[in-house]
Amino acid sequence: MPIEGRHISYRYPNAAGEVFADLNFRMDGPGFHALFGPSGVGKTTLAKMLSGTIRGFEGTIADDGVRRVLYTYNLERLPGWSNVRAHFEEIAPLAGRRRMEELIETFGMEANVGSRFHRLSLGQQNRANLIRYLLQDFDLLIMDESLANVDEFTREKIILKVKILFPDRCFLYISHNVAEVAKFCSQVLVLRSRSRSPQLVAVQGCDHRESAESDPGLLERAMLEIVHAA
Amino acid sequence: MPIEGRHISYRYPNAAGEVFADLNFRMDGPGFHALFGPSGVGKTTLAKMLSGTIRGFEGTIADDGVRRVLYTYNLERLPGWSNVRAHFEEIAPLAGRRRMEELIETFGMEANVGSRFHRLSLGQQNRANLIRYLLQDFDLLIMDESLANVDEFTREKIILKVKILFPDRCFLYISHNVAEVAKFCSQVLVLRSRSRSPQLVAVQGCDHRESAESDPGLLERAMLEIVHAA
Amino acid sequence: AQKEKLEEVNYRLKWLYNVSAVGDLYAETRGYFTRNGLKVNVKPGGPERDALKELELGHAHFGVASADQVLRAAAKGAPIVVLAQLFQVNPLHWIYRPDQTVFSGGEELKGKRIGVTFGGNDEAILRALLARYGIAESQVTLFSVRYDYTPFYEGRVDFWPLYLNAQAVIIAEKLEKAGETYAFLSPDRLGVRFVANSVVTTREMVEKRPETVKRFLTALLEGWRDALDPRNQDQAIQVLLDADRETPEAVVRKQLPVTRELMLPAARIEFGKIDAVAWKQTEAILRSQNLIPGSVDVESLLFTFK
Amino acid sequence: MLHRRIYQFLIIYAIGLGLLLALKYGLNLSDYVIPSPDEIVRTCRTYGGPYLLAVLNTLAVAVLGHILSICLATVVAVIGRLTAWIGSFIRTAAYNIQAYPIVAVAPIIFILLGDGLQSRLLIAAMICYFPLLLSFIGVFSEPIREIEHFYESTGRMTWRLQVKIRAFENIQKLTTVIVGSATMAMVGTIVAEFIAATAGIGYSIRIALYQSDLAKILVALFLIGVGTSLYLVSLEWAGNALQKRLKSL
Amino acid sequence: MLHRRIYQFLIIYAIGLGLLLALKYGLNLSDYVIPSPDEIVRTCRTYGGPYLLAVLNTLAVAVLGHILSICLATVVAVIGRLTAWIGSFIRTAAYNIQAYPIVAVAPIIFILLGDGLQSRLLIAAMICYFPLLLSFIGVFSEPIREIEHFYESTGRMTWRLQVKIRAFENIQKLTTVIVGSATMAMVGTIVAEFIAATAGIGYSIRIALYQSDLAKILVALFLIGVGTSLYLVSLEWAGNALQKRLKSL
Ligand SMILES: Nc1ncnc2c1ncn2[C@@H]1O[C@H](COP(=O)(O)OP(=O)(O)OP(=O)(O)O)[C@@H](O)[C@H]1O
Ligand SMILES: Nc1ncnc2c1ncn2[C@@H]1O[C@H](COP(=O)(O)OP(=O)(O)OP(=O)(O)O)[C@@H](O)[C@H]1O
Ligand SMILES: [Mg+2]
Ligand SMILES: [Mg+2]
Repeated sequence: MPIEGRHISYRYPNAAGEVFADLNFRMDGPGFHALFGPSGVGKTTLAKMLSGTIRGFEGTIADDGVRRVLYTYNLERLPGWSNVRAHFEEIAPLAGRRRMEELIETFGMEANVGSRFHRLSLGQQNRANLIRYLLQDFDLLIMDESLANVDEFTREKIILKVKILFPDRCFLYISHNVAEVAKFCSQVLVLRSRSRSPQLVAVQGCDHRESAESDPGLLERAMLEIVHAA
Repeated sequence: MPIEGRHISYRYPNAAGEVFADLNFRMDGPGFHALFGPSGVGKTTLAKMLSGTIRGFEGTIADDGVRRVLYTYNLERLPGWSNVRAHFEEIAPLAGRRRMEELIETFGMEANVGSRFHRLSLGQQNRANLIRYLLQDFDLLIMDESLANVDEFTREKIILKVKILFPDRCFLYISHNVAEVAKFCSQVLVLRSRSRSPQLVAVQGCDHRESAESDPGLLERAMLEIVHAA
Repeated sequence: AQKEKLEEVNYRLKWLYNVSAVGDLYAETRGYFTRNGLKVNVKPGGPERDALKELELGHAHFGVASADQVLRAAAKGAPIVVLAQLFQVNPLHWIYRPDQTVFSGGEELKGKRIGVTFGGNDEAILRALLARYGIAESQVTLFSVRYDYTPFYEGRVDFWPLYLNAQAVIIAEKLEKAGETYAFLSPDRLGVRFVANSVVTTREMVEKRPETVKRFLTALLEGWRDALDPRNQDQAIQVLLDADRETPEAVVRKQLPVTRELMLPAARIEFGKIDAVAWKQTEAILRSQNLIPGSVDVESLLFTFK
Repeated sequence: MLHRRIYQFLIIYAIGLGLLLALKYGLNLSDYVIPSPDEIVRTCRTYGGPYLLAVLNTLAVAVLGHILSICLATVVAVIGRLTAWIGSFIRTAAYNIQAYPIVAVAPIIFILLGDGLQSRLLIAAMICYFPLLLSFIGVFSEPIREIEHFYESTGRMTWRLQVKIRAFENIQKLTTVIVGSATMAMVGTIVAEFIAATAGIGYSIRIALYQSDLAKILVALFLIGVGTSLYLVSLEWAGNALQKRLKSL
Repeated sequence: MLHRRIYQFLIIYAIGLGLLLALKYGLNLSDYVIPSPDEIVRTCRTYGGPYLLAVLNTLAVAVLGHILSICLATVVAVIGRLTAWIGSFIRTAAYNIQAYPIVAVAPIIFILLGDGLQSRLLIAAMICYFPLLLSFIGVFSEPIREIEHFYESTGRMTWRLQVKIRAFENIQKLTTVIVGSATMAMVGTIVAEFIAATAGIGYSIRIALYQSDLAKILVALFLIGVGTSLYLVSLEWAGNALQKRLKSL
């Protein structure tokens, strides 16, 4: 299930300049991919296009076989009337209860799922939100800075676990951390400012997994390539 | 103007466990310091104690000579009735107009200050918010993940510039990026889980400045020390 | 130049412009006041208006008020005097359907369902009637009246209070159209003489500006007499229609003769005559029902120019 | 709290009364226009008891009417929140009905419902529900994206969930309006009694007005003020307790 | 838009009328209880013109009263938003005054203000302002921390800024309430005319009631409905334009 965008141009209503001018990209099949680029370059905009929130742009996005796209971002909140675990239970399929517990553990949230959402620290909120999306049925999950406020150690644990648990799904991870993106992602779509052409360059990441040894040389090369592209 | 906390214990009302139990810390004088630690460990809580938002904890915080503490966090918003520049102009002292322009430029916000806040990307919002705090009068500025959604390149530029512009002020920078904290901060207060004692360990950072060459060895040692401590 | 010499006074009516104010309007629009050197602003009253209060507050110089209002105010020390009495027979009557409600004398009120506005002067009149015929309150059913007639229309109440010269004409027409019969219970004929609307002013006015009062009263009574004169009927109706655009001419045509009948029940009666006996009876009724705190010296209240 | 509301009310009442009396003695008005303190005290002695009972009667109907109107407003707002035709239709209906003065509609209500407790309750609720409705529509039609996004995008959103989310997030505004509208319920009941009933303080006021007895009205207003304050205090207390509970969660 | 509101109103009116007529023929009520269609049409022919003028007259006062009550509610809410004693005092005062039925307070108003346009306007505004007040207090007393934090901690917060921030963030709720309260202004004016004026549709209704003429009342209600709808449509249009402008910023 490749996802492919062609000749995408877009300008926000009432905005001065265009965000995209003839943007092309392609993301192949399942895997943990990244969308990377400087702040304000259009990552969130592109993500919203993929998830169907933004329509009416020029160009096409073809995503045959991608039935269900979910978009999650770091400012989302859970309702306040019950604790986090109760919310999880409400939205997790019964069959997914074991997976739920597994995620809670990996995400380091055992001690906190008994709290209401608004009592959690920022990083805990990030994690609680992401867990509920992972309990859903999706083909592509776009995580827009979903772990931005989580510490690196926990983040790594989470990413590795996600790759193991959902090997056949497609993820698009938006993050500002070069090292992380280079190390864990399979394809890294580097979005660059409008003035540069092409506006998007794809770099191969290391797609590091728990089982495998990581090659520091490869990682460094990938990082350099990404930084250079951006 | 050292800032010193002694024997601080705190439990949120209605919360099960304590956040701090006999926490001690000391931060010396002006400089760019960091507060680091895993998500949920109590960084925001401590910051709120320093800024006076949370009171009624056990223990004392002595901050003689620190007249004015400002606390800023990454979810703040600017009002929507005028564009970002107009807001800046409203809250910047006339004498500070040059500084304002300088900050806008360093922060890479020239193209965006003409927009309303809600039309900015997340990282742009972070930056716009931080700029207005830097235009204020303060002795200690606590930045709680203030640049969490900004890309690394811009973030570095910002930190270096801030250190040049405000050499005599004290900053407490909360971030989840080990490398960044180790490289740019002077003292790194590493907050650890309640189970460990002492709950807070201070590590010396590299306090890198634009003018100076950075020593990769030193940086690596600092990073290791921090990771180890956390 | 002529106008500048006119003395301006305010005259507050009891109710909205309607047939009960025909003489007041007639005097105003046909120059009776002007001829007497007065410029009179005839202001309509209303449910929340009280001419007596306005007299005291100085907003009005003359006013129309019902006798129970006058006596109540006098009992509480309001410095007012009565100049003239508009109705010789109180227009307040009760309508009923003679084919459904057998009624030929006061005693027959017993066992009936009677509409009454609690607190209104129809309550005082009804209670006086009951007292007069020795009927205890438990022997009748009193029905609290609102401003819509549905309970009467639906036959749930036997007697419904209304003003004979105003609403009665309209209601009667509706019943006639539906082919129903109707008749009116007249308290006056049953021996309860409860005074209705009167022209009042303050004691201060009659003492300090007797000339003004005299000229006002002269013009007013003259206007009334002419308005009620059958020969001036068309002019009088026109004056009313000009002031009150909400009532159709056909209705007004029927209302005027009824009004005349109540104001000038016999040929020899002079318009505006103050019926001291009726006033005393009214005072007695109010006192017996504890509606005024003490007795009122009626004689000193009723003013006549010597 | 109780204490405060009541003595604040007393201050307000005293100011109002003081003004009236100042006017009386300033302009040398008779007891008919503005009653003397003496008469007010006397009226209070005579009518204080029965009027108190009347106020309690009214208060009971007001509480019922208040509950009714909260339900009514919730239902209308939940439907009116929809952007579809039916939502706008319901809003139009709600607004238009409200635009009719109750005095004009009352005869029709009486024809339809007779003049029992029902009519009284309906009139009270109609007067009280509209302010509630306005706030409810405001609250229920404004999305809370950060919370709703998940349910929308996973196809889990139901109208009940949406209403729950929006109500929960705006709980403070809603309690403010519900508490405040208690006074409208009181007014509504009094007006209903004024035009229809033969009991309750509204009925007493009507009689006092016919008799132009301001002393009685002042006594009635005093008791209404006390009664309303008590009702408000209890609602406020309940509202605070609720919010405290929700916050402590 | 205009189109929609008006025909929705027509549908509602038709439903109401249909119900009444169904009742009439169902229960075989005579023409004086519920007028025949014929009579309604006749009344409309005769009184449609003058009543339309009366409604326009009323509408003009209602607009004034509406503006007045928006100002009033803003002032009271801005003070009542304070947590200090004065805030709670103002709220108590506002609530208690509202708890008094206008009919009971009207005599006092007339004593104090006489019978000009002032009294009418004041009564209209008093009836209309309370629903506004409730929402305004709700909106103005709830802090918006993410925005206010900066101004609070830099000592820049003024009450005007605070009000501005909260009003701006809640602009949708506020416009909903302001638009909706237009109908209350209309009602308030009609009630004021009902008890005090010699012009306007409220006065006509009073006379129609006095004449027990339901046909006239039905015509009046129709015209009031049309008038109110038009006013609502214009306000809604203005509100939408405002919000669109703010959003496009
Ligand atoms: N609603 C909007 N109206 C106008 N311009 C917008 C709007 N939203 C975003 N923009 C602009 O479009 C550009 C891309 O925004 P977008 O949010 O996609 O950036 P981003 O890559 O996600 O940045 P960040 O990493 O800071 O989140 C930015 O310059 C931003 O100012
Ligand atoms: N209002 C609250 N009530 C109860 N517990 C709270 C409250 N706020 C925070 N906590 C808990 O206190 C602990 C410390 O929270 P704090 O926000 O200080 O963490 P943090 O170090 O800033 O984390 P992060 O990096 O995720 O922002 C967390 O475990 C959190 O769940
Ligand atoms: Mg973004
Ligand atoms: Mg934090």
